[in-house]
Amino acid sequence: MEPVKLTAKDYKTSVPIVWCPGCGDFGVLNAMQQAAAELAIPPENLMVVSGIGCSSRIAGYINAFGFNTIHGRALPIASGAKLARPEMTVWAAGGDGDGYSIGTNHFVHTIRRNADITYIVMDNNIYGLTKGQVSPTTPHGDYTKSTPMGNPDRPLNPLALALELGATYIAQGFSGNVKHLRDLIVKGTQHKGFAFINVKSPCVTFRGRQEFNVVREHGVYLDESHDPSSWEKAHEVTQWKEKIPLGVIYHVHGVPTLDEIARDLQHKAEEQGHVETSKDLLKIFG
Amino acid sequence: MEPVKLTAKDYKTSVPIVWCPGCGDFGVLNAMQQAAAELAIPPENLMVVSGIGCSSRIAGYINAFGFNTIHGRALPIASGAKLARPEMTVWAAGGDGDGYSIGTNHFVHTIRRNADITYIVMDNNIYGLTKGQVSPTTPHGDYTKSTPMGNPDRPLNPLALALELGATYIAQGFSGNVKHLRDLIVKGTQHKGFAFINVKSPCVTFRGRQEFNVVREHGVYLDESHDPSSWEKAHEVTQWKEKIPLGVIYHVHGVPTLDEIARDLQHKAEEQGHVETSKDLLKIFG
Amino acid sequence: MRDVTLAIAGSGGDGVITAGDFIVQAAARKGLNAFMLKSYGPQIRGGESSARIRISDRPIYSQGDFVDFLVVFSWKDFARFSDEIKLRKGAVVLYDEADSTPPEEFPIAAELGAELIAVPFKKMAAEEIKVPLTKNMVALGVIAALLHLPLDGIKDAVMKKFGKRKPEAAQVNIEAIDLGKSWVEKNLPDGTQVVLEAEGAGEPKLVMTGDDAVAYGALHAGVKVFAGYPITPASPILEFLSKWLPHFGGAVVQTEDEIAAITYAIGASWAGKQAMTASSGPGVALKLEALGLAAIAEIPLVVVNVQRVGPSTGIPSKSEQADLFQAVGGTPGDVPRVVLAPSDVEDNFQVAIEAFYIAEKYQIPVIILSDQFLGERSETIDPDVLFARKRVIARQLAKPSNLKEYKRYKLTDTGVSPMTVPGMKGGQYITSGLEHYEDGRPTSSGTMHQIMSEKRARKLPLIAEESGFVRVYGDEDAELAVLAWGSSKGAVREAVERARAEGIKVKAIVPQLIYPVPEKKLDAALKGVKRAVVVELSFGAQFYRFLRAYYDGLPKETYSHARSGANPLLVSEVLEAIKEHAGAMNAPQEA
Amino acid sequence: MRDVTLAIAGSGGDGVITAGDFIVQAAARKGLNAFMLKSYGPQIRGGESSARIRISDRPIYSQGDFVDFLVVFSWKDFARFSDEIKLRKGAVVLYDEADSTPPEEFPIAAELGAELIAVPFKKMAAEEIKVPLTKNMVALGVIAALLHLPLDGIKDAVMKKFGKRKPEAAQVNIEAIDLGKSWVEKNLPDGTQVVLEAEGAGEPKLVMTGDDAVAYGALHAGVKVFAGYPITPASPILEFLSKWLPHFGGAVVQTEDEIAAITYAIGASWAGKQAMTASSGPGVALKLEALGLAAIAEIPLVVVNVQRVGPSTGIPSKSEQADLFQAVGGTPGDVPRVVLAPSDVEDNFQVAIEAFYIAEKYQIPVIILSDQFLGERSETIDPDVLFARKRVIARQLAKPSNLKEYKRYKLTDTGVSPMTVPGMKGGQYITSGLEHYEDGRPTSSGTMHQIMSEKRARKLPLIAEESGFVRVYGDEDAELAVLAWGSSKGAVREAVERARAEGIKVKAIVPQLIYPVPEKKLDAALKGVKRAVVVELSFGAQFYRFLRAYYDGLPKETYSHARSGANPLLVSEVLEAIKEHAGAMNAPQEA
Ligand SMILES: Cc1ncc(C[n+]2csc(CCOP(=O)(O)OP(=O)(O)O)c2C)c(N)n1
Ligand SMILES: Cc1ncc(C[n+]2csc(CCOP(=O)(O)OP(=O)(O)O)c2C)c(N)n1
Ligand code: SF4
Ligand code: SF4
Ligand SMILES: [Mg+2]
Ligand SMILES: [Mg+2]
Repeated sequence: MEPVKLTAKDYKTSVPIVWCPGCGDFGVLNAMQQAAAELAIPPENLMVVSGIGCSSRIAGYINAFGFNTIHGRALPIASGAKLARPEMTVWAAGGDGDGYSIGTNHFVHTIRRNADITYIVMDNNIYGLTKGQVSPTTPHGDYTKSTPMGNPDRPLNPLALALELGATYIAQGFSGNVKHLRDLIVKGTQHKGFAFINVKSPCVTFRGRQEFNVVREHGVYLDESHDPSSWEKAHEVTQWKEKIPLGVIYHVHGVPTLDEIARDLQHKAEEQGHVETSKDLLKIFG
Repeated sequence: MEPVKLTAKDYKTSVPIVWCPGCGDFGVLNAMQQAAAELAIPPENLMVVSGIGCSSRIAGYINAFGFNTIHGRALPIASGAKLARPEMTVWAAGGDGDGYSIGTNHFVHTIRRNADITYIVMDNNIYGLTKGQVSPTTPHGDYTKSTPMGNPDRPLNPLALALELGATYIAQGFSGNVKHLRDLIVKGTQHKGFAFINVKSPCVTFRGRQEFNVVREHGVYLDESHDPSSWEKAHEVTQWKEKIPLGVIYHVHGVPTLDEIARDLQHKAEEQGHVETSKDLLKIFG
Repeated sequence: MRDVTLAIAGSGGDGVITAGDFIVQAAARKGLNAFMLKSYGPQIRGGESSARIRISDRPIYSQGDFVDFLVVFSWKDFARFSDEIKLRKGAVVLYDEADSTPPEEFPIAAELGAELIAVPFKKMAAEEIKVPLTKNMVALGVIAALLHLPLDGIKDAVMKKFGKRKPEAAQVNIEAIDLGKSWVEKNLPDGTQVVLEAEGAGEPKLVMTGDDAVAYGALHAGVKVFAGYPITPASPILEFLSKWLPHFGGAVVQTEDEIAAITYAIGASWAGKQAMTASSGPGVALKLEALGLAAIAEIPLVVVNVQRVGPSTGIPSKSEQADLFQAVGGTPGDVPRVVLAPSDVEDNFQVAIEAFYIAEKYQIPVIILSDQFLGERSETIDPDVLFARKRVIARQLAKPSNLKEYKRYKLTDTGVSPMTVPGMKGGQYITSGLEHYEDGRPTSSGTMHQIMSEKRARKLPLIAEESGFVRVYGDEDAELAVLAWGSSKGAVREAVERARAEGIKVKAIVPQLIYPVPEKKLDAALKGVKRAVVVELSFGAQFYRFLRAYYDGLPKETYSHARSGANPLLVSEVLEAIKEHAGAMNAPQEA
Repeated sequence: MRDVTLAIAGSGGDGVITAGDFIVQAAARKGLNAFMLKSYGPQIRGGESSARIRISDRPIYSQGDFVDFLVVFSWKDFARFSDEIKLRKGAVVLYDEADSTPPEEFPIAAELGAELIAVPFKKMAAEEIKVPLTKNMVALGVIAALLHLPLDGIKDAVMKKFGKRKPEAAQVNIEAIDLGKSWVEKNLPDGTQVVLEAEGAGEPKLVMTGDDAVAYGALHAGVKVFAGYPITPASPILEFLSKWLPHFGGAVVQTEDEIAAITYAIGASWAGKQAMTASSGPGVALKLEALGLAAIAEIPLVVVNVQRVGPSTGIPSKSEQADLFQAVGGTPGDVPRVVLAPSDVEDNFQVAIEAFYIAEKYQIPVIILSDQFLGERSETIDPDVLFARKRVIARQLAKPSNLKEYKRYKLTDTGVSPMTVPGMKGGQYITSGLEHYEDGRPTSSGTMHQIMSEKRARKLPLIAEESGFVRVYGDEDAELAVLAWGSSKGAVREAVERARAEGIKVKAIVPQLIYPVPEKKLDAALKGVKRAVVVELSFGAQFYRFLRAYYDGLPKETYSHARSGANPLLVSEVLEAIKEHAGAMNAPQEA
């Protein structure tokens, strides 16, 4: 029997979508569903773990084992899930507040452990769900509900940060270009290791529709001339001031992943001497 | 009347020191006391805020307003203190676990806000106080109590991370060279903004005395040939593999600090229209 | 009627809340009392939303169980509020004639005998004003005309909002309001049976939300550093202070997370400035470890929890009273702390002041347990009562002359020791989360631990004595009492009044200080009470259990009326509970 | 004597704990019962430390209030333990003759009539063995000879520790032991009056710490993912599992913080594997938010809290029972969860298995409240009893054939719904911390919230029914009872036995399941009891208050005997409380 071909539709759910009309996250949802179809991941073998935020609702909109967890903790929950079931595909998703503010500690250390998950951040430079407060990627000077006199802080550069931390796959997408984003997700999923995809995904309600145009005007798609295996090249790209890089910025192979390491340790343990049942351990207390 | 000259002794306290004989942290304590004397900071104008760990006990050993807080939170507590009392000198101190594991989120965002505090991390590549578990800076492969088959993770590079995040003063010291470290602390304290000093401060009990020799053998003191105002040069130095850089790695000026920003906003607010007492605000509810 | 409850339901874009705001402001200008509850679906924009407003010339305690007058822009959206909006028999319902739902499917039971009136809100806005978005203002005109609301007040409110910055917008809105009014004059010359006949006291009132009130109270009390992290329904506190604290020489930081928020505040307070943080249940959970630090180090601190429905993310936009256990016992160890519960918007202001008073005077962390129901609702407030109680104190410092061999944790009769802050010569000491000797030096002696535990605990009865404000409403000599806390006060107070009007002797008892339990004042309030019902919005009956655990004076016959939250407590359900217990008390007892 | 308590006190480098370990192991090899409590100062190395060992051929319940036989390497260090080490009248004390403290300054009251013996421990090690570090082994030989401890057992233990890897070290140590022995033969041919006359059962026992036991129990129960962050006194659980879990196909992660630890575990369990995390109070505080997620999403999870002295950092190396409130009520909202309390080392093993059983069967988070006193002490254990109770279950999954229109949170009579894990076709659903419909879709309906709160709560009485193990010791028909929990069991049980030996009728009641309260079994245990004393190491009397809040069956006369921790509960203080209440009961009552 031929396997049934999966389409993006197979990844839709009946959970009502509560995003504002025009929200960038719709594009990300489409891209994820298309990527799942292209990768032909059976829905039951896909885990989608998100934090809390408008963007994080995405876990409910994909036919999969979805988990809309708590604010900032998508990565450790996804990592734990992958560690428990390395044979499954694990996607993590969330917002800029979720990932770069409350979740920063996990972002740093998940990269360090190279957990084999694909992390899609819908970066809208604002806190959407809580109705418009400043986020770590809100541009300096911008007015938000919690910076009524303009954002005094300098924004964080998540791409550069990930690069510095040794992330093994770093990409940037745009929710206004679903096909391109889909490809980034497909590649990231195929990558063995932590695949980080920052997505410019405008919040039309609290940052305005013009944010789409900003990306359209300043976005530059990386082409052949960019070598994603070069740290220096990648670094240069992450430091662009006006232009917004889109595409795979950095990609290296061969770094052991969290679950590979766990299996490694299990093998090492076995070599050290076989322990069959928990009763066999009694000897250490003898 | 001549002001009384302060010496390192004026910064000693009667709190019994519980460090192991030979612990690297003694050198850091000496350096901090000497720096305070050199800067002639009246003890009552100095705040020393630490987290929890062997290293963090240092807050009790310096005659100042010392605060041995909770694990991982030295930076936000120090930031809050500085925000409240910008006229005081604030030092934060702690260990590699405190700062680079549980405290990573604060490390990242304190740098982003450029809080005007001097942060001294006694990096011993281990959890000392809890008796020898792996830390984010433990070298790959090392055996610790929680990595009985060798540390499977890649260590974090705190200097490179701070640089990437836009820290405005980055230095590395060695507890085996108190004078040099004292100078780094003096400079860091004089710096307006976040001054980050990573100190190689061996844990003789869980990593052995030879750690001192490692630094002595591989340590390279940065001299005139290094230009700390150059990001690229600084980056190069943070990427050294065998050599251990010692000295001021990066130093830039003019980035507004957390408390400057707060004062700025206060001035802006005043310009917007003076509000004398809380009763004057009643109008907004009218 | 002198007490009308109206509701407007629609989609996000319908401007339902704006319309509601104008109504409340108009009422306030006339010196009337008003109370508005907003309700949203999970959508940020475009989803359903409703404004529920009660107006009266008498004091208003609750949102009103039933709606007298309803405006619906869309039946579909209205249907989503069926849990919340219950119509009174014979209510008046205006709906947009453009809504395609056939009348027989209107989600309103025919047996209610509601008066259904189709109005071309949408059409008028689009065709006559040429601005479809003014639909809500057309409705406002219609409502004002039918209810006899003060139209000039509404126009004033519109002018205040748009007048200066966008004069054309103001003009268009006022035209739309007039259009609505004329539609009524033309099409419903006789009006309806729901008419507001209340007369205001004349003196204009303020309009405030509970979140704004607690922030404003903190400001009044002298807060200088506020650190917070956004979370529904506490974010408005952060936003209010972001805007206003810099005017008072203070600073606000939106931190990276809730842990940073409370620790910023602890650092600031330790350094000498009044400090506060605010969040809701899940965020407060993250603050509990640091709260213990403030407790053992005896650092003044105010933590606001605007409770929402739990566990976990639960229902973020709805109210519940189920974080009481967390406040009283969530931090590990035996932790001295104070828990205060405001009971209405004005009380939010007062409690913020009281919290700082206690925190600073007793060097102890104080938790304010507000909730979504208090935090997001608007109430009219008499400006004079706000500042009637004066209890603002500054940081209480040790005398500079007393700093020889200074002991930060000196054992005293009150448990309160002399405090220093940086800059005070000779005032240096080591602060820590470790158990310590009088001078702050760490110790692992169990004997010292017991001594210091006793020292810290000595403050509690003093606080209960000084601050144990207990509200009592109803018949002083009643043998039946309803015990409640926080935002339940409104429905309970109204239910007690209704029960009394029906001839039942009953009183309501509502403490403002929850922990330490104000035992003596509760004893006094409960004097003569034979039977008590503890009413609350917590599935686990946390207040009932808390009282059992901590208070010896409960009547033997004490019952619990507890259910989970999200739907606000109804006057009718409290009344029913009262009747049930009043009946049982009078029923012949079995031998 | 058939029951000897000995203590060794010295500095960090003195090898006090190693010597103690060998003694315990020797006792275990002989089939004797032993119990060892370690105590350290705040120093990591070089500071004071003590080992306190009780050996008997009868069951041992507590550390023993008084020490019969004491070895001190330094009086200065010993003085630091004056809170903890109390000598029995006529005890034997060996001290190092090299200690410079003049005898009249020995911190031992002369009136105790202790037999003071100076021994050249240091000198013998340095001069005869030429390895000063073997001082502790010389002492071991002295102790063994004087107490009549099984010397061959000690040597066996030494061989086991060093034999294979460092045969020379083993040799040197054994020489030092023999030297100590000959010193006694030469200098104290008549020995002392403290002699262990106990005979072992013959069958060798195991030696385990409570932390190892809970980790081992989890391993036995099938844990596959453990995530933790180091903290005293819970780190040994992380360390044990780091070493052994990979042998069983599992994985351990030392995460970046405690929040990551619990969320790793939640992710792993949600994905289908048994998962656990462990910490102590301050770390558990950080886990509370995520615990609520597991509760509302009904994800099996085991969380161990090895309690220490709080609040905040408190006294990290000492024990207290003051995290009960945190366990029962620390998470915001009305949170279904289970709290189990082990009461000795073996029970730590059993409770870990029970925790997984409940977590997996009822899809609920389970908190194990151990403490430092249980976690760090060593006890001898009969290997046969460990595996006597079989309650290991695997993840309970929905039938694959039942996954049409699958409803993860189907309303059932038991509250337990069919669960799927990734890989099960058709088993997909949305998990979240939001309130939800049966299929997991989020809702903000108050009605659904009440229904789901009820569903989740339905599990609790079933758990109390199935798992509500209550230990009762003493006179079944006693009218006086001591209620205790967790590690207080030991001293309470021993006190009850002592009281009974003195003719007082009394029983001890110690539930293993704390929450939900096993009401029926407590009722049965309390039958006929007229007066109860709740004994605990919590300044705030948390267990006493908890029982008042949650349990209706307490005798009217229920008293609290509560104090803060750090110093372990003494048999004598419980005995005194028993006597006081027994006396009061028999005293003529006023009319
Ligand atoms: C512990 C905790 N803190 C705060 C919140 C409130 N909260 C919900 S979403 C959110 C941030 C939303 O911003 P982002 O992650 O950028 O997502 P977006 O809505 O913009 O997609 C916050 C602060 C929460 N739910 N839990
Ligand atoms: C919330 C919390 N988690 C864990 C601990 C336990 N703990 C104390 S110190 C420490 C780490 C010590 O390592 P480091 O910060 O490197 O300091 P060092 O002792 O090496 O100087 C840990 C995990 C704690 N006290 N509080
Ligand atoms: S508020 Fe912004 S991020 Fe949220 S759904 Fe609306 S547009 Fe999207
Ligand atoms: S354990 Fe290590 S870090 Fe701690 S005091 Fe000893 S040597 Fe220093
Ligand atoms: Mg965002
Ligand atoms: Mg360290």
